[in-house]
Amino acid sequence: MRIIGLLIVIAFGSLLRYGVFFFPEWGDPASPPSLHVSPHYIEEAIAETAVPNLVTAVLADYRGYDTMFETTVIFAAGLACFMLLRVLQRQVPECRLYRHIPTGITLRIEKGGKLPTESGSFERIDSNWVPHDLIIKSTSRFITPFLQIFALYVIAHGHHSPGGGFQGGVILGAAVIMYAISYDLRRSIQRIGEQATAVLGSAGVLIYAGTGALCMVLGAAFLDYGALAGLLGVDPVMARSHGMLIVEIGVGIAVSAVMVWIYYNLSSAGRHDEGL
Amino acid sequence: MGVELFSDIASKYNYLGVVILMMIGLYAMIAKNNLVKKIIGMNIFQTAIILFYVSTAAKRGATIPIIRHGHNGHGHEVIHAAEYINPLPHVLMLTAIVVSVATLGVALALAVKVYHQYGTLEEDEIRGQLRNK
Amino acid sequence: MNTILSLKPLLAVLTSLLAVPGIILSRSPNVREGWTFAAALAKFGIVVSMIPMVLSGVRLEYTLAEVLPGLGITFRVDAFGMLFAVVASSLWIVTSAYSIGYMRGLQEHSQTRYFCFFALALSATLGVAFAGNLFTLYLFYEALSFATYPLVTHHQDREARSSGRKYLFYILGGSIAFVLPAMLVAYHLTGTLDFTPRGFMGGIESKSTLLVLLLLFVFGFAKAGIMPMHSWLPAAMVAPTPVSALLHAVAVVKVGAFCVVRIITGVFGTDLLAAFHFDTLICVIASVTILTSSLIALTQDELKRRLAFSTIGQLSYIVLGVALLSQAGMTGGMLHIAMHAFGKITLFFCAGAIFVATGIKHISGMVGIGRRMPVTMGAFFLGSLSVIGLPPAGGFISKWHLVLGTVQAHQYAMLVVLLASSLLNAAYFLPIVYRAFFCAPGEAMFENRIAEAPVWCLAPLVVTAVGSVVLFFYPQPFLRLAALAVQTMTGGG
Amino acid sequence: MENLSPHFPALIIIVPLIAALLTSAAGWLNRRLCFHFAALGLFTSLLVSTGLLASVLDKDVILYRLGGWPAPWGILYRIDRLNGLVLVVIFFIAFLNLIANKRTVEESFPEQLGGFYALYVLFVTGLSGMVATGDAFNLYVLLEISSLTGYALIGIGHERAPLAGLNYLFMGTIGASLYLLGIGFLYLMTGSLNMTDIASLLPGFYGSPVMVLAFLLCMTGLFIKMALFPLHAWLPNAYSFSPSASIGVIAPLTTKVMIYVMIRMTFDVFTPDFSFKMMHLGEVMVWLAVAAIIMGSLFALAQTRLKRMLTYVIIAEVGYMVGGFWLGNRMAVTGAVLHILNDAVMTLCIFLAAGAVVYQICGDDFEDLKGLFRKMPISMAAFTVAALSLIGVPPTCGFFSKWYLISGGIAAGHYGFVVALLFSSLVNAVLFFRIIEIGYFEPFSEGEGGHGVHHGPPAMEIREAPAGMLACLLLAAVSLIVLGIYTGDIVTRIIDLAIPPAI
Repeated sequence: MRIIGLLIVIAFGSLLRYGVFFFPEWGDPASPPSLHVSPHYIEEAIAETAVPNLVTAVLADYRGYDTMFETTVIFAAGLACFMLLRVLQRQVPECRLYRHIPTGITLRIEKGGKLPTESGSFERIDSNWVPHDLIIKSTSRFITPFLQIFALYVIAHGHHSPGGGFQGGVILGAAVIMYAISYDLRRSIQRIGEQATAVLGSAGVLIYAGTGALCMVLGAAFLDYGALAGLLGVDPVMARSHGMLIVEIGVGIAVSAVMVWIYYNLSSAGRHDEGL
Repeated sequence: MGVELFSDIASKYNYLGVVILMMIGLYAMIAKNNLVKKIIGMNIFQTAIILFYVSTAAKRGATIPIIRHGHNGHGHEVIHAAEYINPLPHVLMLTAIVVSVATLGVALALAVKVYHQYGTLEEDEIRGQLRNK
Repeated sequence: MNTILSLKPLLAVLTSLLAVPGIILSRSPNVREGWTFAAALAKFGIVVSMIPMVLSGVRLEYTLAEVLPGLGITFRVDAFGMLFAVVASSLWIVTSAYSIGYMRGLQEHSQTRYFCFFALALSATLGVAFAGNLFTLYLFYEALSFATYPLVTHHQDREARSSGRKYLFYILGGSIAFVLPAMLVAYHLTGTLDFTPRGFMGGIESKSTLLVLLLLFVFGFAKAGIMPMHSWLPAAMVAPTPVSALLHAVAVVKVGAFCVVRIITGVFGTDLLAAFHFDTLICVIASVTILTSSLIALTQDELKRRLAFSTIGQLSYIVLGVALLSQAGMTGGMLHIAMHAFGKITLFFCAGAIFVATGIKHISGMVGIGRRMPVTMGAFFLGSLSVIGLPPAGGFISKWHLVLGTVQAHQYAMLVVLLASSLLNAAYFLPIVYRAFFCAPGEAMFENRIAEAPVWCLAPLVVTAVGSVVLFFYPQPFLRLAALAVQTMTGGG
Repeated sequence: MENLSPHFPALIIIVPLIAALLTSAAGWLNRRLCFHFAALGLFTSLLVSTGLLASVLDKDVILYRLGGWPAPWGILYRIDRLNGLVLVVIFFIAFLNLIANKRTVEESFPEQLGGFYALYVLFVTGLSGMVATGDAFNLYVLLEISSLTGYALIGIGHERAPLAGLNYLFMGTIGASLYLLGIGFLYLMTGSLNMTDIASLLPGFYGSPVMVLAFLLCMTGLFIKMALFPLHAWLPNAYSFSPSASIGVIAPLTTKVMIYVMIRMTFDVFTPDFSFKMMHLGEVMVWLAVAAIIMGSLFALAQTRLKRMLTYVIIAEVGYMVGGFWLGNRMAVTGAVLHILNDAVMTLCIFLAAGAVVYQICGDDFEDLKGLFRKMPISMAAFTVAALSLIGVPPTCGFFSKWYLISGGIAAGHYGFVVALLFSSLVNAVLFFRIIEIGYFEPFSEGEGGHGVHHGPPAMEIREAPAGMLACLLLAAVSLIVLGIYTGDIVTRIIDLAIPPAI
């Protein structure tokens, strides 16, 4: 296998290397990609969409349709992980483990034993010893709000600076994942349940697709945000900018929710217990 | 000839890097025995392609594609295409990155499932188990 | 020659198809058989109603659908097709009656399935008879193969399975591997597949191409049983006897012979064959089959197998006759379709009747049986006369024309073949009759108190036996059709 | 309806997309709605795509600017007769298979209905988007949607399904990445992603090795995706271990849509001039196809399980279409396009029949099929029709596409291809009659108590498949014959006009 692999790689690689000879020079301002389609974006985007961040303008408007499916890809991945891994038929465990939070002692309750009352001083755990690290927990608790605000900023400010729905959504999702890592999965799921992630995931994509469909209902092409001008009370160019913001929010919701969803399933192999 | 080759390499070294990276990924996918290593190889392969696209966006002497003074009074100043790098490949690669993340997620999910089924991620061991059945 | 649009050919094909739902959904066997008869009679009526028009030189045509550009499922009734259709549809009525007697007499299983596929097979047969182009012919030929498969393998046992396999292997293999490519090449070269009275391959110059195509067609239509594509036929004898009768006298093998004749006349055309001297080649192939199969038939002890080998030989008569390309020879070949059908079906009915009444399959067991079953064996005698070609049976007429044809075509070697094979025919049929009537029956015959078969079995075989005698005295309908067909094919000369 | 009809090209993709999202949400809120959302979405799309086909028959080409942006800058949908036809086929098959497998899905994934149906509908969305789009990169995104959902739909099966799914994922990702790289090369040369735009710019680069490389990369990627021999190895395992409900849509559609994409790329992006005349690839490709046909048929002969055997038949069928297409004459290309349509319906029918059998007897070993004609006569009748079509017996549609393919082979003088086709017809006859024989001749093995082999329900309990499944199966079987009879119309009214006149 190794030798076959090596042969394929060498053959394929040298073919590509040969192709590179005929490439335009790197960074050549006269290369076709720099001359054909892109100048229009650079020169006209601000007049047509009022968005200075060209990447956002192209991403969410000129090629907004691609981006809608990009979000769908993420959503599909979430669904796929859910379908592949999630174990819903739960068998009753042999024994349950609880930790007494003030003391850190682990209680082991055999099948049929009496469960501790939900007093708040016990928490359910899944393995004999779950590290209980005050520093990590406190730090992550401290960071989380900042992280979330930063995420919202990245989503909202994508028009003017690097950023946008994907980046912000991932950061937002990372905040939850960090929480799940520093505490445990069970607690994280109590806060943001699986159902919420799944529904939010589809809702996010639905915001995107729905915006597009709304444009269609208003008589323009699908995702032609200019049609929203009447609804938003701005001129068509500005309406494009606003339309992009709406879909970016949708993307943000979808990406953050699905990231969390994927993490839940992947880290616990679909059992949603202790996690990593 | 030698000089030509050298100048060619000098002016396109990033493409060469891309090719090398791509081949590393491909080799890992073909030759590695461990499924997770294959997944890593797959990711390297995809990343190489992303780098290739981003390379095509570059323009000498241009800056990132965010219009300066864009927010105040749009469209008054003349914007020259040569001043900003090409935003399109970046957009495309944002999509490709997302796709590769999604693929990675699904691949890992499948690998987890395989691991639970066979208790190993080494391909030859799995094949051995299948043969013995 | 004028052509008119008419729905009748389509109706004739569809009648038995339309009876299938009725057959499947019928609650009682009597209603089911009622459907079969209704369809058989309706079909016969439609076919017969077309005869006057055909005889007056009109061609009836109907295109069902244009499936490929310039190529449709087209029905066109000409004299030759008509001849075959009359034979098939009239004998279906008789066979249906016989089937009822046989199947009920032996209490066979899955009778509904049997009658259902029987009807399907008849639809396909008429489709072949009325096919207006090679494609339609091929379509119904294949349909017939698949409709008869469950009939051949009716018993669903190990033997049926292996025969069914053999049957499909030869028939399907021949049609897919030989006929289909040949048809495509022909279409590619000429741009048409429509049968014309003088053939449509006239434009092709290359002798080798023509030769290859001809051989592919002749051997590809394996139902015609030309050696070496014949061995499915004896194997298919495991089927219930009415099926064998249908296979050998009416539908399957005649369809094969019919197809070969169509290829010779409608695709290549007599002029083309004569120009390249392919006629002699086909004659030789046919005569080899005739002689070999007759010799093999002599050695068979199982009655149905003997009949099967006899059939292989008789089919080649048809091919031989047409390949002689002489007026009388072609008339004889076509007539032989009808004459042999009546004769052979009688023989099979007799074999079946004997089996129903006594359970005997082998000739050696039939010594003295004529005294117990005089009607059956009398009919058997008439049938064998017809197949041998002796008066007063219809077979004489066709054989007479064939012999005349060899003389007309100056193919004296073929004359010898014909006469020799007639002697062989006599040699394998007459001893059966002789021993049945004139030898003393064995002990077993008395013990089992054997009597005639049930009347449902008996009546049809009497009808067909009488039919073949009547055809000797009154062959006009078939003779006129055949003569008309030959006239159009050879250009009125 | 009046004001919606210009939006048809977008609607065929948007409706199932939104349906998938609603289905997924419904999975958490009200599980009974899932099926209805999915079915409604696909049915609407079926209607819309039919309408689209009807209007494209008069209008030649319908363009739709997504986001309202003109061509090279925005994404353009381009519906012509050819993909109009393919779209109808996609939705027809997806809808029929969905209805047929309602029961099996409910029994296999009672808790995850929403997830399954959402994946299913997304998969179809991806495929239809690939077919409709006029943008090379958009195609990649949609390709990945259908692939990702496809991996999941396959991976949720049992036995070796996850491993097979993972292997499929590796191969599929390489394929898609190669395609992406090829598009990257094209972008580097032309600066454009719109197919028509690229095609208009390419003539300047006809001699360039980069262009040749781009072509080869795209094609290799697509060949992997369509499982062309020798890149087929992922297919049999992936298809044979997946649930009936997913395979019923994946098997008929994936390879066929990939072949359509190949046709689209060669015609609309690289132009027939370049693809056929300058690449000199035709001969090689046809021989590869011949190898695919022969090897697929031979491997199929060696199998002892029904579904697995069918997967090898699919590989052979891919050879039919690829070979026919690369013969490059009008007849053969017509045949290849026609076969996309016919083979999709045939594969649907045969997999539905196999699905019905597997559902009822819980196994697909040849041994399990004994006596089935008696137990499930209607399913087996439909199976027989599909088998006849795969063998190529008139008047089923399989015969007519084979007719065109062989005619094309004869016209091109490529007798190897002709022989391969005939060979595969004969092998198919052997394959299917072997099964029919087992079902017809061998008595049902009355499972006397507990002999270990028979793991399904006892013989007495085996009955016909559920009514819904049976109805869809019969509809598929009947459509095989209807398609066959209307071949003439389909060819003259749609396919003939869809193939560029240059061929």
